[in-house]
Amino acid sequence: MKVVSYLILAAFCGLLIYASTGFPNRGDARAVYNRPASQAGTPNAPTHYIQKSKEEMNTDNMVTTILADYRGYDTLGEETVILTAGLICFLLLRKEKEKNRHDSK
Amino acid sequence: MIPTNAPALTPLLFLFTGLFIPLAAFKIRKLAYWLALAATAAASAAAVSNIFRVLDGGAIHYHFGGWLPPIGIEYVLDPLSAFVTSVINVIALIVLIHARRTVEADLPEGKHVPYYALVMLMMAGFNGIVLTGDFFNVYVFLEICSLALYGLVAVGDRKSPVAAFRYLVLGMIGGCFYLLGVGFLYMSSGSLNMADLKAILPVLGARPEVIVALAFMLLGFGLKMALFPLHGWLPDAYTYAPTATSSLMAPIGTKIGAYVLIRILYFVFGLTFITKTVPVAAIIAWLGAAAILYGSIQAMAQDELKRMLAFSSVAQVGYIGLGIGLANPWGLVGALLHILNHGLMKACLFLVAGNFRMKLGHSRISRLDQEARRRMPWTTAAFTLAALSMIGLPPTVGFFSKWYLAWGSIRNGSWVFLAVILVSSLLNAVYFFRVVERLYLKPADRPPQAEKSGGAAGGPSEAGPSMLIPTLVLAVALLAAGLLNAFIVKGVLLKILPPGLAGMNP
Amino acid sequence: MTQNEDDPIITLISSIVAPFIMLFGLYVIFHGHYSPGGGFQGGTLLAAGIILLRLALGSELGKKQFPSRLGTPLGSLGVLIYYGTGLAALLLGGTFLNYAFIPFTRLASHNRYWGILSIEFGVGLAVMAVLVAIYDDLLEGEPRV
Amino acid sequence: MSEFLVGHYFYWFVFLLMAIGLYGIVLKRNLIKKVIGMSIFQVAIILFFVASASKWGATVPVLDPKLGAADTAKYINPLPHCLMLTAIVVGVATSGVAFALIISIWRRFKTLDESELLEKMKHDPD
Repeated sequence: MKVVSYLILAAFCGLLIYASTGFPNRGDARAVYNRPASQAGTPNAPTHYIQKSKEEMNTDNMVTTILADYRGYDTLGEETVILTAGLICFLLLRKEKEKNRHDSK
Repeated sequence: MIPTNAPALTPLLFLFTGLFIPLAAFKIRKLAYWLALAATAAASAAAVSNIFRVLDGGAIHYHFGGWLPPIGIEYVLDPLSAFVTSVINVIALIVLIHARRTVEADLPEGKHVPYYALVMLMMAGFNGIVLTGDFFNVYVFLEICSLALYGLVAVGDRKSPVAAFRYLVLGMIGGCFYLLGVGFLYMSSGSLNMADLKAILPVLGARPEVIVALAFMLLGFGLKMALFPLHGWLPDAYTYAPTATSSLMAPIGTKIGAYVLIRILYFVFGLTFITKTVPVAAIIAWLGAAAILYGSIQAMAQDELKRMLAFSSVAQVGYIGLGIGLANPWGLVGALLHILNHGLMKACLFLVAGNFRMKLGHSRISRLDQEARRRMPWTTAAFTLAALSMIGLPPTVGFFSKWYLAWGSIRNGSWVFLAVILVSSLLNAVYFFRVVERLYLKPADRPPQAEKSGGAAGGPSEAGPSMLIPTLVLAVALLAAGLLNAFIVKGVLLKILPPGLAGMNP
Repeated sequence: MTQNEDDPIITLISSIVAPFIMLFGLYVIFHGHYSPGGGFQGGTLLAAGIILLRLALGSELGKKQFPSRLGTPLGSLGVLIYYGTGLAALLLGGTFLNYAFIPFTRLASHNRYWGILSIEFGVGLAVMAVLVAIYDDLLEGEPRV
Repeated sequence: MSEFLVGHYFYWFVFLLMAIGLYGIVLKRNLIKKVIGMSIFQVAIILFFVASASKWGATVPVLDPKLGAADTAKYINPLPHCLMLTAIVVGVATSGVAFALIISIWRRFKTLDESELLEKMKHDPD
């Protein structure tokens, strides 16, 4: 069983390194995902974010504009995730208190 | 206002209710259930009306924040997502009507508020995954619904936290693999939008990072869908979860994985990529066939009804995987019809298990006998009907989905899959008739035990109307969907087929 | 957990530092437009201030500052502020979260500026409340006595 | 070749980190160590995305009036940073839930070792 796990780990690493041969060099400003248009000619999102965020939102920090406006729906989901975690902790662990309250009354 | 915002309606409704319940029910705890029920009813109505809207007017795109797709996030309401949202919302509505009594029995009152809030957030996550047109948004909503599910599973039996922890570990690996796949796609194309990537991927061809991205995305959602070698979390989670949770997650949860698989394979990567360039479709079909056999054989060995149903879910997910992997119109129609069919069947069967647990105090197959049938005739009838559909006897919808799958295998010339489908029908018959036989033919020759369980439940009785009616509605829906299957296939499912497949008419 | 001993250094330093941590958290939330920061980071800092006081002074005193039963409702209130901003845009004729339709000012870009500020506030509130709630719940769940 | 190595070695180290995290999840018997493995795995993915955002000689994605907004090569790519803020929150939430589950497991079975846990579950009635 242990051997199988190590083999799976090795296969995982091999797969990742195989994939990395297709990556552009790190830090290359001319890499595919940094060009103003994609291979099919559609606009590239980060280019828009860098060039337009001041003009469209009057805000300097580009990460804030993406987080709160361009991809604001993701952030709503993210807040929901953390609220979900809070609710789960409430659901699982607030137990004794309920009982104690009933006992004391 | 509703027509323009139609795509976003269902997830936003669930999200609002999920956020509002902890506030509103802070003082009045009873409100939680009714708010949840009202939201689910409204969402089902919206989802069903969306089907007609889409069939009349074509796909609707909704841009959050007013930003066009590659810049912002979009929701896409096309026939496929409209079909899947209506299936999951209607089933959730029926299950929630049933859930009131079982939740009261399973949980102390102080926990009802977070429980229903989590159910709402889970439904918001499911609807969000189905409707979104953005790969990263899928990840966010996937995490919402899986986190909510871990919590909902963990409040069940004594062993449920262990099952939930195993589910959490595997689910988190699945989520991370999916995120890694999204990252690789982003590295190769600079885009996160599905429609955008659909345009870019043919230009890229079979680059190493694209192939590995596809592999990781399939691994991630294969884990969520519990496709055969990745099903490890499913049996324990279904068995130990509270009745309401298992009857919500069994019909809905795995279908979402199947939906995303269909979306990624057929609508983003396209038919030629998955059959010619990298033959992943064939791999999925073989895994599906293995799942069918493995799940059916394991189900025969189980004594606990819920556990048997869990292994039967593994097998049924195998049918969906097989249909997806056949990569022809009949297979895909069979898979889609099986999503509807399995949703109804599994919901019905888990509700029956819930009724047994509620009234008899157990759901062990070895302890069921005629006595149970005499007490609960309607529940037993619903079980029998669902079992017939599971086996695939003609008037029920189970027959038709298997028919399409079998026809798809014949068209592909894969006789092995045809044999698997036929053999699995026999296996299904074996493990369901084991239960049905006990219910109808086994005389109650053990008075002390019957008395004991009867004493615990307070006298012989059928389950209350709030539990019985949903069960019967689902059972009748199985028959109705079977009789109306020509309308469903012609009217909805054929319009779902992706461009590459639509040419071949079933 | 061992007997809670009052160490004057810990009590003093943490009661001096905690308000500044929380002030810095507010700064990070409201200065997110111009420098690295935003609702999530600021909310974490606020929660850190509250949890520091709970650790140093004990839960009894700490809960006087922020009662633990408020955690989940405040968290959902924070997310509802976010959601409500989006919903207001929807009701005023835009799509969900399109802040340009909320008439804070006359310019669309300034509307978006204020919309971002309002949701950052919601995010900060939600993150602070939920992190403190998780801490309280984990502590409550710990088998003691 | 050397350019390829310099441009890719960082990714390989990130992959190594992922493998370490996966090793912790799959092979460690203690539940807490599994959670640690999960955190390592998530951090590795975050590092991977952030690494893909870098550009040589570029500055943080906050608009600098002296640089202007026209030349995108002057700022690093803001999109992965934004995505990873979300992923960090998801990681925090997952660990929180995992610890809550671990606490309720400990309450019921008084052990956190996986094999012991399975043993106890086998002998547990119902």
